[in-house]
Amino acid sequence: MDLQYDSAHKILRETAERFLSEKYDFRTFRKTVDSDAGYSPDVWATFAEMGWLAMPFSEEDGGLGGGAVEVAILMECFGKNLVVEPYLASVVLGGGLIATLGTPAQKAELLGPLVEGKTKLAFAHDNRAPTKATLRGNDYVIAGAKAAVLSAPMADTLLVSATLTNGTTGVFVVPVTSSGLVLRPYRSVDGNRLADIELTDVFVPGPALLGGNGDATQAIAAVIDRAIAAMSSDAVGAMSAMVTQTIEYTKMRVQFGQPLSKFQLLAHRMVDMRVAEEEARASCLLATLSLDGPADRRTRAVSGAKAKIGRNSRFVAQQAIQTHGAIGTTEELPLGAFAKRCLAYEIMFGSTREHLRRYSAVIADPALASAGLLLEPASA
Amino acid sequence: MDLQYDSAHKILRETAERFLSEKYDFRTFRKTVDSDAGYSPDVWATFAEMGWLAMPFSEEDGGLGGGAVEVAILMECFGKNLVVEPYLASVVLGGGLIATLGTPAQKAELLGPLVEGKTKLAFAHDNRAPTKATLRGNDYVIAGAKAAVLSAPMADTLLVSATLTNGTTGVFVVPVTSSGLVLRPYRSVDGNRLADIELTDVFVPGPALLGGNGDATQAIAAVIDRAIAAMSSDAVGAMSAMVTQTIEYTKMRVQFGQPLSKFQLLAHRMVDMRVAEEEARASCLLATLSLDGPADRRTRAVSGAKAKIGRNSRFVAQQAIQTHGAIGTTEELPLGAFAKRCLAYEIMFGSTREHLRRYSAVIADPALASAGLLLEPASA
Amino acid sequence: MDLSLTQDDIKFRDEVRAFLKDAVPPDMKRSQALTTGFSSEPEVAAGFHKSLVKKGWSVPSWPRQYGGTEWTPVQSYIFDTECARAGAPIYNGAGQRMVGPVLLKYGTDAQKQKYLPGIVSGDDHWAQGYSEPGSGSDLASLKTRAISDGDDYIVNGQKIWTTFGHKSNRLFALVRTSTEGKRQEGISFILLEMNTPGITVRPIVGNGGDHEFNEVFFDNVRVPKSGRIGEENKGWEVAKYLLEFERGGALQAGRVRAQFTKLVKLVQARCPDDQAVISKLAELGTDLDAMEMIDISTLSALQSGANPGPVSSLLKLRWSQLRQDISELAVDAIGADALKFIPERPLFESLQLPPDEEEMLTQTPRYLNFRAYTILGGTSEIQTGILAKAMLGL
Amino acid sequence: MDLSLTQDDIKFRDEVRAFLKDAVPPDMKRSQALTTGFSSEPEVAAGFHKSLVKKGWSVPSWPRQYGGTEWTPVQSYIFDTECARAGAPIYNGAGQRMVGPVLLKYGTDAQKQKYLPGIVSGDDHWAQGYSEPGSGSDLASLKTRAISDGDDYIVNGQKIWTTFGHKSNRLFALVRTSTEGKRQEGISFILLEMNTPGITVRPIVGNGGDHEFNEVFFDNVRVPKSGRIGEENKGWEVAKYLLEFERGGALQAGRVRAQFTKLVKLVQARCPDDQAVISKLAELGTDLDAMEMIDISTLSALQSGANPGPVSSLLKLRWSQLRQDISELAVDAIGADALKFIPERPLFESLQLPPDEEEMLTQTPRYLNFRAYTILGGTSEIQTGILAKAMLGL
Repeated sequence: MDLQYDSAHKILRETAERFLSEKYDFRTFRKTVDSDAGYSPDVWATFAEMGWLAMPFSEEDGGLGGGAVEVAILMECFGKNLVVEPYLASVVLGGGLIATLGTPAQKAELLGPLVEGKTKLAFAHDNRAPTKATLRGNDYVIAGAKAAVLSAPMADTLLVSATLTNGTTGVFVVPVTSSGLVLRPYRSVDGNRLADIELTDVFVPGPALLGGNGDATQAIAAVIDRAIAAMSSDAVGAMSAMVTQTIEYTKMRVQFGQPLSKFQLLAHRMVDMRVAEEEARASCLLATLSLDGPADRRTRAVSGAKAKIGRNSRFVAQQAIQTHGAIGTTEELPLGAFAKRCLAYEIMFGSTREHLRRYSAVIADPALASAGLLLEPASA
Repeated sequence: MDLQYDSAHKILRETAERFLSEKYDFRTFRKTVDSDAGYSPDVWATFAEMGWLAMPFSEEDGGLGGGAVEVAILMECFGKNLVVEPYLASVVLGGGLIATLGTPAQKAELLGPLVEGKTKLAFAHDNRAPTKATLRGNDYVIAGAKAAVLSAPMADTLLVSATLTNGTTGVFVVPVTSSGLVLRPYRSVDGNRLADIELTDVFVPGPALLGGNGDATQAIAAVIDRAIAAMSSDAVGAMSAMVTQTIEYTKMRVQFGQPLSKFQLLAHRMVDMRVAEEEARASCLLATLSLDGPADRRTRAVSGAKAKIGRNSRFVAQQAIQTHGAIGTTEELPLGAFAKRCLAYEIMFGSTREHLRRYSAVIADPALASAGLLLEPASA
Repeated sequence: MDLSLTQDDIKFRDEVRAFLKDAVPPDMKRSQALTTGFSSEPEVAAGFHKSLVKKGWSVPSWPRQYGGTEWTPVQSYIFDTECARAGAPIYNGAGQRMVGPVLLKYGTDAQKQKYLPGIVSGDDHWAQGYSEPGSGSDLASLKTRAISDGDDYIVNGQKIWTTFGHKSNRLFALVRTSTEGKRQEGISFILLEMNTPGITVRPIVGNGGDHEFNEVFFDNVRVPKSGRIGEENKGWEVAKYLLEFERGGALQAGRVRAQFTKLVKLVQARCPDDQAVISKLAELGTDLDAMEMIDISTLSALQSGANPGPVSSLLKLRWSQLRQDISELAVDAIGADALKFIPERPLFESLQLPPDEEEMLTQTPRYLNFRAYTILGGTSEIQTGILAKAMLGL
Repeated sequence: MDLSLTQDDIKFRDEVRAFLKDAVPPDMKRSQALTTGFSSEPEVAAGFHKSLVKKGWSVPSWPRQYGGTEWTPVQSYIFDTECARAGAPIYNGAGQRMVGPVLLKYGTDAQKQKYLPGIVSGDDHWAQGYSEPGSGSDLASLKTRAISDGDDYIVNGQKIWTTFGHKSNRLFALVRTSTEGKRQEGISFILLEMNTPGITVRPIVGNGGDHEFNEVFFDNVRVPKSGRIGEENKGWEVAKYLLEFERGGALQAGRVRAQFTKLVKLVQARCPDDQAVISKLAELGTDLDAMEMIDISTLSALQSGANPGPVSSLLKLRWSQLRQDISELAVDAIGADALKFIPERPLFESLQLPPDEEEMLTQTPRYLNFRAYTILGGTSEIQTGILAKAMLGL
């Protein structure tokens, strides 16, 4: 058992924090959100240079061999600095699917350009209408509709899940320029870009199916859990920023002759906020460290984190706003953007309630409910 | 629309408060709870003298013609003073059933001694096992089992609900001394007495069936709603005492050089407690004034009050204890008894959750959900 | 004691309903339903105001001689409740509910003649200049300076949270006319024309995307002393009188119930089997019933001439919390649909979708904007502090 | 970074499990399961203590030379967790966890020789005399007076919240030996025999019906100065050192998880379809997971020699809240069965019912008693105040 960050972790965090605090301030965030592209090509190129796009991939796949902890460190920094670059969709989800499911040839073809910042991916999974892939000659024909595909508007390539004729699920590599593919882009409440997608007889060649013909359902679930853990780190970063900014604000803001921070009510409230943040951080770390473990443990940790951080982040956001007073209810401060980021976190990839239900289902097994979090050694 | 208490109401309240604060202090409560009888025959006799046992019955039935408001005023005083006399079971439930269902002869026979304090009633309704009444000659034979019958241990006469052979429900007058009747008395968490009851072929004469052969289901539901409203007033009285005692305690208790009441955190908490009490009082008044109105309105008001007061009283009890500190967690102060009284309130006659569900069911009708609380004139 | 309306009240209610049927046509109702801020856009409210003027109901709370109706408290309550049920616009009440009552109590005859008719007719749009960036809850610390210069004041400084300042032609403001003595004793209450040279307005966009509030800057703005209400340096008394109207003001159960009713329908349409949502919905229903009973008790006390006590802060605490809770549960009820965000305003212009899809798009902005309910008009912390004194004797 | 135990840890855990299998026989487990107060009855705990003595584990946190085990932090955590899983008695830790560490740090050799063996063997039962009726959170305001009289002190005054004072033979207490200077500077830390003339004990019954706490009165009680720990008037330093053990003390996740696991089973048995309860149960599960992760992070820091920071107050806040929440949901889960109340104690003597019925009768007393968790050992308000300084710099 070891929960201490090592020096490589610390360097990664410091590097990311320094870069973002210098190059990605609140003005950059607002400019980027309001831009047509919805992300910053320059920043994305720098992410590639820093090696961040290569972080979670194995060295043989051209990556840096980082794990969930390294991704978590980056995501927390992204959350803390309101980064709207499509890291989650492109690297964690898109790249993660390819790394998990892809053949060596597919990995070589797709991960290289991703890591270099030349292409961006998005994962089209939630069905608006049943999505089916039918083999016609050497091609697959995909038809259906997808909802709320994160970062699809800036992606070059979509990974589209579809039901094959044999009833299993496959993931297809589909260029956004494919004929029959229509994107309806829109904004998320936190400034990210989404799209609803319609696929009307979209033809892709046979090798566009990731991996062989094995069912991708388990792999998809694992990658989504990975994305939820990563996104949880992002939310923890946002919470942390809100708490810190609230403390700073109350130290500076004077009413009735003293700083707000001197009012016992507000001091205690801010402790509650910080405690909620620490709980969220702990919950998030549990999810991060459970991604490669047994499935029921992973579900407990990931859905538990989503539910717990959803609840705590809402509490922190609401209290941060209330403590700031009127200015906290506006777009004037970063606070509002953090609050909206946490709201989006609550909604994406299953609501707090849905994950609470998933968590309930696994702890219905008393063996798991009674099991502490420490694990038997892997070899045991 | 008139929610002002008139002078008769005010006199009733003042009389009750004066009598109880003089004659029914915390020591009396503890002595009474620990006595074998579980109530005080002297106090009960005084209740009869004061006319309180006659309060809700019509003048022709030998009562004072008071309504739900008068009962509510008394019950709030009882709650505020930890009265454990069996008023709810005997007068509101028992007497209420007889007044609603009984024939003139039954009323004359049963209400007179009740009002004079000579007999006490209890209503055995919740089944532990199905309870059936079968006509055998001129007698009914009752068999079954009842759970948690309030004040049964001190009752002379039980009113027992049972299913008749035709499937309808009837209420039977059963002396506690009846052969085949077994009481297993126990204490409630708030010091009241309950009993589980077994009925093994208990014979009662035909006229022991209250009223005619009409189904008593609606009447029972109405009387139970009346009891819930009355008990809600009791809970509001208990809440009020807890809030007041907490405020007084914090004004007197000095820590770190100043009274606790000067700590902003505690001052604000006590406002929240008082507000919760005022909400509970309002909710209770709604229930009280809805008892004679349309059924869906009555359900909304009564179940709404039970759920709302259950929630608010728990909040008040917990905060009162926390604010008192260690002494609040003991039996040394009345506070603990009030907290337990509110806990018993939450549990009896359907939990907070059950009433919330009942409330949900009625407001699923949008016409009711959108209707305000003010009513059309009765003649309209 | 009873909860029944009288036959006369029912007659009045039916008259109000008949009026609203014509005064709130479907497109106005849609505009209002797609409003995610606190007040309606002035151009929407103006249409409604016109109907009120025609009916003689545009300033009901005023005395009859100035155009009021002298309704009983119950009638006023019925009117507000029916407006909420009908989805009538919520017109900015700075004229009718704030500066009007102040003029009626403290204004000279000349001031009344000059300003009241424009409020009655709706020709004048008033904005409020109370808060400053450094003076929120602690209003008496305000710094905007008015220096005497003959018959005028020269005003310099800055106000904030000026609702519809960008769409108003008049402003009432608190300014500092003296820096001596207690802070409260150097404040005056003045009226300004928004087009006076030296006034600039900067928009403040709410977190839900709506522009209602503004900052107003005063750079050597010349204001005639004839526009001062009450004596110089006695503005604090006037201000407190006005805040009674802003803070205690209306009994809100009608509006909250209208919001709650929409949520009941939303839950039935969107997640009728989600016990967690249903259960929370029922809790909010019981909260609302309790609050409405406190409203009605207050009304009953007013009706019978009794003093309702320090209830206005209690009601503000509760209705602001409830409006937030309802908006929050609405976001929970619609699940993933809460993610989509349309930044353009007003929504009734930018959207052209089926009604239920349009409604979805209002929920998130409303939840975000409504965080301000527990802050504006006296924060919950301030209200609680008031109650600690008034109700607990602390 | 990982959550895996080492093979050595697993071996140790299995040793603990094997030990507990014998040391906690079924009737002891039942007695503990029917305990509704905070600690086990001393007579139940004594049996367990005997097994610990035999195994050499009765004072594990002490140095080996005094009978301790010098376990690693992880081993201590495993031991505590396994004890909780096994339903082992919770013996009053005033000896091992409070006065023992104080003696080890501040005691003279003579004092160590006199007092430590009785703690190791379990022959001595210690009680704590800190709080007074007027001195709760504000401990330094204590008034119990010790006047010097030759080699003795004459003690007069009163202590409260003395856990098992009625079943202890020794008491450690803070007394005022000087009224000059700062309040903290006139306090001394002394040891007393409970059978000294002039000491009387009055029971205080908790709201759940359990008698654990007492008031202890001192009427001219003569106490030898040889029983003073540390210098005269320097007892505050000793007291603070002890409070670190009381307050920060143990990582509690093991105990809380044992309590939670029982609740999971209770809910499955009693209301498996009640979504409101299930949903709250899941929330508590996520609360517990988060708290256990903070426990483990603290452990990891200790293990690697790093400073875990001001985490003990945070953990106290959370575990006390969680234990209350779990006890509260248990009452909700059993519905009408929560009404019945058996006043006799101990329940393991007064009850003779099927196990599940017996368990029902513990829920309400436990809920009521557990309200004290957020009060005893430093109230949540005090812990929050500590965190405001330590974590927020306020």
